[in-house]
Amino acid sequence: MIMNWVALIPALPALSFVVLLPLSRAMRKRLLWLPPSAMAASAALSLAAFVRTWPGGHHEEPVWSIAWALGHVGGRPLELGLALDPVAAATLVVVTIVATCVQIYSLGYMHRDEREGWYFAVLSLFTAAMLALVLSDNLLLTFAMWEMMGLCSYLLIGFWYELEGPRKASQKAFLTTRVGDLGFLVALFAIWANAGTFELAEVLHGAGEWAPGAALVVSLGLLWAAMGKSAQIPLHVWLPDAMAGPTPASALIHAATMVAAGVFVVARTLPIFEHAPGVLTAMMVVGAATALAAGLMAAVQHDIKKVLAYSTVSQLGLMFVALGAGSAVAALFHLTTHAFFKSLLFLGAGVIIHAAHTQDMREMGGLARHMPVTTATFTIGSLALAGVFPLAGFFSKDEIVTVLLHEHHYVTVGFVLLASGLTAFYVTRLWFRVFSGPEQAEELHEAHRSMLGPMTLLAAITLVAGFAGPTYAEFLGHEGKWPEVTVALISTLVAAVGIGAGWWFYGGRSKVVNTRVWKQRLGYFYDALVQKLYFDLTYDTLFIKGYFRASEGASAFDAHVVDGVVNGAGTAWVATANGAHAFDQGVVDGAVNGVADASKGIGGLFRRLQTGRLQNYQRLVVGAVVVLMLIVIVSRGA
Amino acid sequence: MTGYGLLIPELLVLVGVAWALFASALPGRDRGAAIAGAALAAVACAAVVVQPAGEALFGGALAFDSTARFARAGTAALSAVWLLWTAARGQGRTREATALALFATLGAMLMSAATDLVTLVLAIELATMPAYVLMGYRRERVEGLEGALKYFLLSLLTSLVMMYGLSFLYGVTGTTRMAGFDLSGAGVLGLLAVLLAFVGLFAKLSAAPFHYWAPDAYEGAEPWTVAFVSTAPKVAGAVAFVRLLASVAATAPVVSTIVLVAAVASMVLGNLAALTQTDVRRMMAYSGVAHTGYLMLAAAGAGAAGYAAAVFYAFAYAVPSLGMMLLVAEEGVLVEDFAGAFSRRPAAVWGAVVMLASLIGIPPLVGFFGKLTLFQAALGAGFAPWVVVAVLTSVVSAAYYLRIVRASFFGEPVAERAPLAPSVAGSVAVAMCVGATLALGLAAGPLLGWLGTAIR
Amino acid sequence: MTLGLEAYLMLAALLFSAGMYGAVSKKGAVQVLMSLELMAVGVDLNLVAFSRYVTPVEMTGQFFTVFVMIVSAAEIGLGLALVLAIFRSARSSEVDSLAELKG
Amino acid sequence: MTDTYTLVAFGVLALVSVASAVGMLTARNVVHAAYCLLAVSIAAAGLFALLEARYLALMQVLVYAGAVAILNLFTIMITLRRREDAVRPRDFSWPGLALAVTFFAAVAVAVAGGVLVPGVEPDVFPGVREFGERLFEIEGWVLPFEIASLVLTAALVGAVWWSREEGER
Amino acid sequence: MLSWIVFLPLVGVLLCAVLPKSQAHLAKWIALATTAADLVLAGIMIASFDAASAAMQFVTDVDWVPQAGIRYALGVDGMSAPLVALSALLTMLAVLASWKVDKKPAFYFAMLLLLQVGMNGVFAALDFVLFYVFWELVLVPMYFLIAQWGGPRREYAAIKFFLYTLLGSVFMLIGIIALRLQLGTFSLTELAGLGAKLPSEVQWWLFAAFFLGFAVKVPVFPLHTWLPDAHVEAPTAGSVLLAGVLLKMGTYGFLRVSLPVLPEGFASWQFAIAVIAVFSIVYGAAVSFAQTDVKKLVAYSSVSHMGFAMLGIASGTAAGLNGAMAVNISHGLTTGMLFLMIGMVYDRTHTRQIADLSGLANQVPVIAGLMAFASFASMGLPGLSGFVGEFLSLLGAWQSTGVAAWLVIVGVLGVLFGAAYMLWMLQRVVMGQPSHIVADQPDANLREIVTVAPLVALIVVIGLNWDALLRFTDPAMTALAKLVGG
Repeated sequence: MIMNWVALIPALPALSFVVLLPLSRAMRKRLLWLPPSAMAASAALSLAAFVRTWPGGHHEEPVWSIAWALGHVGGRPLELGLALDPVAAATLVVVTIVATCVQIYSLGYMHRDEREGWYFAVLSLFTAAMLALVLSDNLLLTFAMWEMMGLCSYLLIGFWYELEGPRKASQKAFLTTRVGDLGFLVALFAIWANAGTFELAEVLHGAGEWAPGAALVVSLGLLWAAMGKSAQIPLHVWLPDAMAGPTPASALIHAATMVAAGVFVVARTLPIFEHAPGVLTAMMVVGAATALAAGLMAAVQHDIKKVLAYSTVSQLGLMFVALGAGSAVAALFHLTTHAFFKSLLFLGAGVIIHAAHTQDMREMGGLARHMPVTTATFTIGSLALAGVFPLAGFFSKDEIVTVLLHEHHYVTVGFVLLASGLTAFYVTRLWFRVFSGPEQAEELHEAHRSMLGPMTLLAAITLVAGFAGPTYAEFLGHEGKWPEVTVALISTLVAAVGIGAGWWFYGGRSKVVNTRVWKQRLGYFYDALVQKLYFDLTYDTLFIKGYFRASEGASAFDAHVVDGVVNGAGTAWVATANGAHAFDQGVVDGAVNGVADASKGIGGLFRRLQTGRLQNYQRLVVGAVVVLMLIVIVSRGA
Repeated sequence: MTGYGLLIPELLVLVGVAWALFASALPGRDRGAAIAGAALAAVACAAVVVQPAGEALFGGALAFDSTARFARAGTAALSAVWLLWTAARGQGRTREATALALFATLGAMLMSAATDLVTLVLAIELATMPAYVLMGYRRERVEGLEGALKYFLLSLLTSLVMMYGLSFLYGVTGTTRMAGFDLSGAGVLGLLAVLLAFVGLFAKLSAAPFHYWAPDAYEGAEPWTVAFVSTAPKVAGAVAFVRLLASVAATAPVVSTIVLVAAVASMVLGNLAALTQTDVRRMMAYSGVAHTGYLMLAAAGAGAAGYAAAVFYAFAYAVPSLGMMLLVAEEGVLVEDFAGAFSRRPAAVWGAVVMLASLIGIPPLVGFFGKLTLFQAALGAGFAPWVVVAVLTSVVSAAYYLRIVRASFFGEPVAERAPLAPSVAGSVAVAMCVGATLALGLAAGPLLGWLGTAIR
Repeated sequence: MTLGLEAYLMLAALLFSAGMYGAVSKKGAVQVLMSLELMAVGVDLNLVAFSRYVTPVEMTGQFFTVFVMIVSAAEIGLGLALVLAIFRSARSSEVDSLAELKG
Repeated sequence: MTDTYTLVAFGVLALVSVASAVGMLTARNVVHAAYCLLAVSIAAAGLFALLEARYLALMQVLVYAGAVAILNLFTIMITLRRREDAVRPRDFSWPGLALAVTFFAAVAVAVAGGVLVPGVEPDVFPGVREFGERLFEIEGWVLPFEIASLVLTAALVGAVWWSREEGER
Repeated sequence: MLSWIVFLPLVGVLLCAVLPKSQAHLAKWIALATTAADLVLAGIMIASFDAASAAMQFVTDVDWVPQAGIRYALGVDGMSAPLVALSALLTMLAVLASWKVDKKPAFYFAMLLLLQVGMNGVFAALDFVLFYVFWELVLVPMYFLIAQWGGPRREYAAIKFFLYTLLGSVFMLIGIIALRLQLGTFSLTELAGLGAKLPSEVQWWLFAAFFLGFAVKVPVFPLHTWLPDAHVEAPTAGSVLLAGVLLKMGTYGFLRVSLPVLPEGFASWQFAIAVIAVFSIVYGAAVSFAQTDVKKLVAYSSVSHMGFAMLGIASGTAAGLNGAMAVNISHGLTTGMLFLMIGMVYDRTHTRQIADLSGLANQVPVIAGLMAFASFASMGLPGLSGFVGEFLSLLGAWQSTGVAAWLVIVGVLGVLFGAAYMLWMLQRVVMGQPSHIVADQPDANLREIVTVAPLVALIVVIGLNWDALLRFTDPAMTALAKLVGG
């Protein structure tokens, strides 16, 4: 049965972008209802698609697929295609739900901004690109959508381009992710060289017979690209700065979708990585390091959105660890749960910022009393993040820990637990700073219904989603099982320790907490964290300033040296001409004229008949004749 | 129409001379003489074109092969154009100039057909004698006369050297008919004879290192007389040069090396010196030297294709440079005089652009095809490095030719110049040159075909 | 020793070279002209010698000489005319020399 | 094998011609130089006679010795305004001499080394009569003759033009 | 048909020339009519072009100078058809863009049309001498366009442009003649097969001669220094055509002559070209990053983009060659559009200094939007035409045996640097607060939008459906790749 309506899922949001693009600002404002409704329709279709692919499980043919030829190169067709298989169906649902919530939320959040139309257009384009990536069964299409998302994140981060901050952040984001994309390009070239096609199924199928180094190159390339997109160390620097964009955009892009795309693509192409085991371990190391470092940095941030940003980086680190351990399911499940509660937290943060008119947590406090719904939903989100029992976070994190234990990566388990503890700590720190303690802002009031609705929906899902773990695994074709009791106990203990520490430092206090006392005690370790481990500093001086100087040098070199050299040849020719001319006028002529002038004595009349210049010409002519004669005779004679 | 009918074009030119000499008695005086001369020259050119190639006359002294016919037609056409211009723009008493020009044309036409040493010498003298007078035509201008004197003495010296060489050539081979030269057995004397003979021809074509007379003579003379002297005899000169070269090259290979040396020297020296000139006459003199260099590069190739290319190139050079010199006569001799010319006479300046482009070798003009066939012959003879020199120097030539274009388009007119009296015939003459540069470019086929490969 | 062709050729060459020396070094136009005449004589002698020894019957050399003589005579005549023309125009243009003339 | 008479005659004439040539070059006074040139012409005429070119000898005497020499003197006289103008400063030039000597040496070497094919000696040399007949044969020299006449006319026109008084339209 | 496409503008030139001084303003209408007619003809040609066959189509072949073996032969195949269409399109847009030219308009539009004759002719010529004739013919009008209507240093830039290209093309002339002597024909189609017979030593020298001729035009480092001057000083229409079409004559020369005729020559030079190409990419991007004049920035960006085309050519594989053709076409569209936008900004603000311009987005949103679009297209964003060329060139280079893998990786860096200077320009010019110069400037009028619209459409169409272009170029390029053994 032809399910071509599946193609509508990405097409609808794309359509709303195309409709909104040519319109004027006023017209866009009137059509503001279009993007969210398109998104909702797409969500409905995704659910329908999910139902149609139920019970899922692992089998060869995708439920639905469509392919079309993009071009012919060297006679071979270059095909692009979409396919619906369990992994795609599940992720579609997650993405569309979160996107719909964000769009509805944004109606309230952005309504005062006069370029609101443009915001919704780009948001829809972004979602279309993400959905197309999820459905894509062709690596070239994946790459295309990958870069399209990069563009949309550039436009969204730089939405308020009048200000210096967003402008710099958007450029930094685009360029850093593009550094990652170079890896993707190289991977594509290697795949085309070896497999001759970008069709995912064929590529995975043939991965075994590739040339020796090829699998390594491809997997390294894909890893590097995923690190760029999912902001892993050392390419994570752009995500915290990306908070300069509108919060709902950050919620969608930097929590649920784009950053997750890296994990999604690696999960899709995991069979290739199996042919290059070294890369898997590398991925695990990167994941673990990022989880820990980001967690530490999140603990010292004062900007609420930056805390959440670093928390996302840390959670993505965990997903990379899961992928490194070879379990795509654990990573995807964590990706799903994380999408829900992190977007919830971001939307909540949006409300908090609106209420407190600041992003700096030190100027917030006592919001709990005035914003009950926000506090409730935010608390559910925080607890889920911390990994507290009934919530989704707990189950997905435990699954990662169980996979690690199963694969005997005990060192990594230590890292993960430490990171979870840290997560719990900075979540509670955030909670207490924002909700408890003295109120520092006047008339705190609850957000508008349209903003709270999505948050409550997401909170509800976060409550329920945890229990869907095993069914989720079976849906994807892996045998699903509940995490062992021991693992559950350990992780709850770790969470409790984290929350306890958080409460001890920041909880139950009347006045604003000062952290100066801790700064002395931790000393330069604290400063390092505040300086974001000097990554930004080194990148600025090393790469950015270095590139400026290099290009200044190249431009000067080009303008003076290369130009000079090539022009020089021309001017040299003219110079010799002038030289010869001067010689001809001065020397040859002068000598003879000199003689003529000397003889002026015999009256000006004869001067007229003087043949000064002529003499030298005749001499030159006769001289030439004689020389030629000598040449002829000598050559003949010899 | 064989037999002496072949000489009709020459006779027509002779009638032109007579008319010019008796102009004061005939209607139109100076102007009439010039117009009549132009008409007769044009008819002569047509007659040559119409006549089929005839057999040699006067016991082999004159050969009417296709190369000779090409040169005779070309010379007649060039002088017709020049005479037309003189009729329109010539100031003062120009009937003697007309007579002398027609004498020179006659000499050139005979020169291109001469296959006998004696006839050749006499024809060369007949062609160059009037040139001396034309160079110093304005009696009252002493500088003009001085220039003519220098030109005369140097030219006489070189022609005496040539005659001395030809005397040895006759002595060694025993005959004056060019066809019969066999210098293989003659040893050093034969080579010497050839060398001395070519010195004269080099000087006539103003090839380096015998070109010294040209810049001073051109600078001293009236631009409109220089126009004739520097272009009309060139085609015939090239034919004579090529004919003599063909007759001796087979048995005296050293001559092609001599010609090659002179060719490269001319190209480099000519272009180099022209770069720094501010007087357009001196610039055109040096450019003449350079183009003679290109022409001799092909001739040095000592192949039938080389000879044909050389003669065709001489014509491809003569036509645009005649047009340019006539423009110089109208606009003024210094490059600055051309400043702002475009605002005054756009059509004329466009003509100048076309002609200069052809001299540079920009397609699809006649100059390009000249250079193309020329390089083809030279490369065929294995002169690849010299062709590279030729190619580089022609780029240099673009530099100084463009100075005129730049001045006329973008220069600010220095002094307020009285606008030139509009004259139909004058601009028609220039227009004919421009038209020929364009048309012959596109119709290079038949022209090259006509030239064919007469000279082996 | 037989009075052969070489002797005449040597003599002709000598005259020609002498004439060339004059042409190259003399200051005055008239003197240069005269040197050129000398060179012409050398050429004529050369031709006649060849005619006598190489083609005595056809006498080609002699005809060649005749025409060379005619041509060089014409040239020299023209040259002198030019010298006189310069002389006349220079004299009229050089006012100061005119004064000398009166003195 | 030539008889002594021609030998002696050649010696004398050669000597005279070379001496007067040198005389012309070294003469301080321009007029003396003209006379020397006249002497060379006459000697040349003699040589022509020796070389069985009697008609040419006559032509040489008439044209060169006669007309041209007179013309030379005539021009010198006109351009000399004062007696002492005739005396020109020493204008000996070493480079000129060097060039001339090397030229002569080169030609001499060439002539010595040259392979000259002498024609067969007729018992009687063609005289002026054959010269006259041959001159106007169609296959002969009538074409050069015609061209020569044109050259003379052209020279005439040029000379007249240059010497014409200004002002006459 | 082709003869009409090539020589129709000549009719326009004559009409402009004969225009009386008073009606000089009519010149632009004549120009528009002729270029529009030419575009229609080109459109018909493209439509009725049989993409399947790699052979020459619409061929006219008649004697021109039989003695020298020169023929008047025109024809297009998969490689030249799109280029002819591009030239026809860009010239019409150039005419539209120079609507406000008031200094000697008749002369200006006559030169523009003469330029089109040359450009169409080069791509349609099948006889090498005819190719050379059109190649040189292009020099004269472009010289006048720069020298007469250019910026402050126009004369210097014009002379430099003229002499540089002349120097290169003159070496090409030697190559042409040498080929004629060695292989006995000027016809490009015949030459394609014959070249292989030549000894590799000769091929090496001939390739060097042609390399010099074409490299000056592409331009390739170090022969590129004429480009920034010529671009900065040329009027908008001049820069559009200079970048849009003239640069393509260089790469077209490689694809039509150097590769098919001299395969061994190409093999010996392959690595060197690849190195130069990659260096041009990175060098061009680095230098343009530091430019203060936005037009110079785009000029240097052309050096970088054409570096990709050269890399595609150096690869010798079907993908690489298709990539080179894609870069040719898409660079023509994107850089042409960029220059048109810069022209619009210059018409309003009379400055091109990046420092003076800022905040276009708020003041003139349409122009800012289009400029951003063009920048992203030229940055090689997938979905737009820029990506097609760069991706296929790099892909082909990676596959090719002649090009080392590390070179491709450096080339891929070029993609990053490309994004860097474009974004850096966008950030300073389009974003931020409107500077006092930009303040209260009118937004794009209808004419300007119509000028740019076809380019936007083509960029998107080719970006989304690569076959729109590859349908033409693939058969020709596959055949060429086999010939070169890529």
